[in-house]
Amino acid sequence: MRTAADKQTTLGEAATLVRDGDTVVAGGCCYSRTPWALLLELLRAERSDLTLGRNLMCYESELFLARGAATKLISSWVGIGLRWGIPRVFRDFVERDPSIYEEWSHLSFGMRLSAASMGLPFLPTASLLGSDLLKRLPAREMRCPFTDELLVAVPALVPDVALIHVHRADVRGNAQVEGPAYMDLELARAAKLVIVSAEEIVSSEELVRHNDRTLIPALVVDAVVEVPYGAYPHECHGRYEADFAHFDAYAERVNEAGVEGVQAYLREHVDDAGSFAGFLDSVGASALLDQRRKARELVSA
Amino acid sequence: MRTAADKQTTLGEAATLVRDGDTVVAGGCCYSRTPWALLLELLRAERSDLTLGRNLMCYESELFLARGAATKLISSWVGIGLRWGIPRVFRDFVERDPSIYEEWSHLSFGMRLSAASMGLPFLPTASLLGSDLLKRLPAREMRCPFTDELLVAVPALVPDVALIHVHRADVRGNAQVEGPAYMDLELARAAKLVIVSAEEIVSSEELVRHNDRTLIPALVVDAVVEVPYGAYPHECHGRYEADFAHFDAYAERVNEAGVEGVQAYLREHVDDAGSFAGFLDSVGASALLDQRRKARELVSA
Amino acid sequence: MSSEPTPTELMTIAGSRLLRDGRVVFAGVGSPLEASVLAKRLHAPSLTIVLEGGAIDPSMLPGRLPVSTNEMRAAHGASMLAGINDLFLYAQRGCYDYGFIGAGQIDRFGNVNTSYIGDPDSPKVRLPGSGGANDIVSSCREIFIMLKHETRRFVERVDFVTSPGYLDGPESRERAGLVRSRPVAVITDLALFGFDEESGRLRIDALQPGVSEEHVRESTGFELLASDTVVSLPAPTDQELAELRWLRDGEGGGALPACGRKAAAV
Amino acid sequence: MSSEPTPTELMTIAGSRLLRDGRVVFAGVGSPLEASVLAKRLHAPSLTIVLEGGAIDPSMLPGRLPVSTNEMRAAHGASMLAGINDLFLYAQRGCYDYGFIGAGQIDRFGNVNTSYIGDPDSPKVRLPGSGGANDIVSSCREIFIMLKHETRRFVERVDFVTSPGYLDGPESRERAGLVRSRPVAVITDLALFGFDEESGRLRIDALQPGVSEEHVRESTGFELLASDTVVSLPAPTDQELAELRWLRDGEGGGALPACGRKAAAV
Repeated sequence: MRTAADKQTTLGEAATLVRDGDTVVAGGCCYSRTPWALLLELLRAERSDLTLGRNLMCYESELFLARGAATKLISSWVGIGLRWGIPRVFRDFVERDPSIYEEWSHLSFGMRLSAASMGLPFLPTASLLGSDLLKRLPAREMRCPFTDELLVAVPALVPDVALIHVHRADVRGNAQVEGPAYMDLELARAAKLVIVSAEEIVSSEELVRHNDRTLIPALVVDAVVEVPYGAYPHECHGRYEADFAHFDAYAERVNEAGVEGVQAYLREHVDDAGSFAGFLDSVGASALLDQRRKARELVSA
Repeated sequence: MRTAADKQTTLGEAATLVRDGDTVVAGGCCYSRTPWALLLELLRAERSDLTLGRNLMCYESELFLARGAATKLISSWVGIGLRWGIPRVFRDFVERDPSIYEEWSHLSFGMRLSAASMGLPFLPTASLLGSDLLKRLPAREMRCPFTDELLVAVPALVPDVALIHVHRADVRGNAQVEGPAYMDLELARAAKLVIVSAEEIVSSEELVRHNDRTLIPALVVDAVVEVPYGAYPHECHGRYEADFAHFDAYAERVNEAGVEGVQAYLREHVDDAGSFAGFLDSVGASALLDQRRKARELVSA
Repeated sequence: MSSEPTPTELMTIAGSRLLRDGRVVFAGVGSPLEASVLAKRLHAPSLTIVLEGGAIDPSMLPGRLPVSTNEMRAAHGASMLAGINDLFLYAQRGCYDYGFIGAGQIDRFGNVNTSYIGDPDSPKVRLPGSGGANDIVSSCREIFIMLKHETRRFVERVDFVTSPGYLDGPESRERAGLVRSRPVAVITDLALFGFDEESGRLRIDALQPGVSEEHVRESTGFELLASDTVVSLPAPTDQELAELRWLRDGEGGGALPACGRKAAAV
Repeated sequence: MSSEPTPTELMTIAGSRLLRDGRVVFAGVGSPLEASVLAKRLHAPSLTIVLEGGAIDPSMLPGRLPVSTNEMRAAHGASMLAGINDLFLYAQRGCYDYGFIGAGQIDRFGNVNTSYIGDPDSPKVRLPGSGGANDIVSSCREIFIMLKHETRRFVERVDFVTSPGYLDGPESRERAGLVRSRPVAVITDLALFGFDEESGRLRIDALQPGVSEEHVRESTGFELLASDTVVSLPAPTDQELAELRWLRDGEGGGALPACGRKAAAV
């Protein structure tokens, strides 16, 4: 029950809430505030047949495809960043079977979540008009009932599961973030099941003291897990910067060995690491603290 | 130009930006964070033929009707609060000519502003269905193009002017509030012209230090006025509570003398006071400080 | 021993008993809010209260209950302060179990009028309006309506449907597209009413202590259905009365033991 | 004296000169962002930059320009951090004067493809996708597109219209409902292009220093229109080059005098 007084759980337990075949949408954006610990836990739990959705998708896309965890992706953009080029394994999968990838524009993807979050079956937008994207999508042109303006109606996207990483939460699931909110609020309200990981669990008294900072209310949250560095190697605003060296190493593996490179990454960081704590151990304290220092610099500069 | 480096101005200057016949929508909600100083300034400037809109309207409705400043109201509710009963002068005006009042539900009013703020000519909602409100409104039933669900489309409301009172702003117009945001963000984005009054003008450096607290960006703001106690006798979250004794005195005048009571209030607080500063002087420092103390109690309790 | 309950107290306490723990209630100010806070304090500690002004899960200060939903007093101790549109859109999303409103005028199908007495084009009385009531009855799953029982308020057909009940019956409600919510109970100082499933008409389910079915019928401007077994509601307990008065007046300290900060805010 | 400008620098500096003071530009990361930051630093101090990740009016740290629009570096010194939907909805509301994007493949009508090379049902190359580009060209008032000039990128007809330019010409664009925005310029390391008003086709307006019109035509996979008077762009100034390199590398301190904190963040 979403009003339960204590929803705190573990990564392992949280992963059992996700069922094979679910549509899972991750919060944050690209390599920012990604619910990385939760995503790795789904891979560790050998979830399969998932549809993975995200507004801008980083290389979790390739991990899920290579592992066979996801059989379909929904997004507006897939990659790490210009610096790392076109993601090779994502390319291979989609070039082999384009039907596994549903491509929206960034806003039209967001409007699908907004529609769901507003309890509406659709929303109109001025995006997608005239594009070839529209021709391949379950969206359709419509006219404004008042002005007759041509618009595009996008259908609500109601994910089975939302995974969201935040800075602070209480055990009831009230969640607060620092820095940009990305599409987390829309996502939390849209999904049927919401799992939140937090850098820290704070008391409800502490959280209430800054109640105008709460982004996500407990009444839409089903489970809360405390995971410091839970977005690492991605960034968490003000806490730690993204670890570009880790991305470089990943990209190098993939450029050398394609999907085998992804498998090697998964073996090392998901299987052999045994747990997210094990993964952080393998990264090492000095790397973590280094990224923390860089983030502090940016906040104070 | 909305990107001007300095948009700071005076109440008097700000009032000249509003033209007779404009649709003016006020921020805050009922007796909370009302742009009272800006509203009184419009009355002082003898603006006329305005359409005044607000989600829940307090007794500014009666001031504008009695003064002849507004000839039409758009809202979902008009009154001060249960304690003060049905607003007598509002009643008199509407009972004489029901066409001066356009009644929406709270959400459908809000969705009109949301539509405008999103750059859309309409939005769908599940409110108003089956009601007699719908029969008298420029809204219409529509069906979802995907699910065929029956919904109500409401047309965008693009105010000519938005008046919004906030806690902090910089001279460029970036605005931050404490406590609830009400519909201020939607309103600021919806309106063609946005005038912000602020308890305090802070430096842009100070504002940027808490940039994830900014509610309204400079790029939609046209003018900024520093007005401490600018919502008084209404409340400003954390700064001062609403002055119920002031409301009681107003209500008593109106209950005794109807529209003449409103005129007396206007003579005293708008005309004789001469300025908002004059109004605050007539209220007296001890009353202001008393309301401030009560607000502090609530924040710290 | 508390003094005798007033009619408003009877109504508020009967309303509070309907709210189950672990649910989310969208409460209007006045008696619905008092009933909700009382329920949370007495038997539904995990009841989440939400208020039109944006406060989610507030803990009011006794003696300083809000007069309006959007003021500081309503935000006190809340877990979150949402924008008003968002607050309502959670309802539209199906996040709220109960919608709990007051009413000016109600008819046999539970339709509520808070807009016009008389012909809307030439009204006898202009009332304050819908506010969020229309939105609440359109989107919250189960609708509770609370009002003082007077013949002039319980009419055959409201002059204006501000907030739809069953309209002309369940079919007309469904035809109108009102599929997200349903009216469940009407609570007055005389009785507790449900709705007849087939006709959508008001049905006496229980009577306030010492009130006769006949008295209820005499105070109602239309023909009431009645349950097969109309029971009498248990009288307010001393605890309920003491808590409610403490909440309202901030005096007396409530019936439950104080426990630090939690005792001051509920 | 700065060293010779690279092709990317030529393109970026030419782009920066198009941005007028007091405007709002929605800039993609990479060269469009660098051009925007450069413009703000040199001739458009009141230019407001907005980034897809939510940052409104950020002041980047030289040497730490963001790689992705949503990271901390992109939020640095911003006046506001909006949600991503909101950030785009400001565009849809008409709040942004310029939309400034990169492109993988472009055709003579300014249509941009960042999705598929080859048949989308059996693609030769799957590209990263639209991201916000489709939204930007649909809603920002004036669209600027910047890309390296290669024959394979300048094609008669893009394989897939991710982000519409003039489609098949101004009429087809209007028929498609694209009435909020219009493509205005394409900036490359070889030339600056406008669009012919009547046909909606790419038109050479100016050449990068030392580049011939013939060379541009040879590097383009379709027939280009040309202005009556094709001019040569002024070469990057030392100041422009020094500032751009300082922004990118964080070294050298820039061409303008430092003035406390303002100098470190631009």
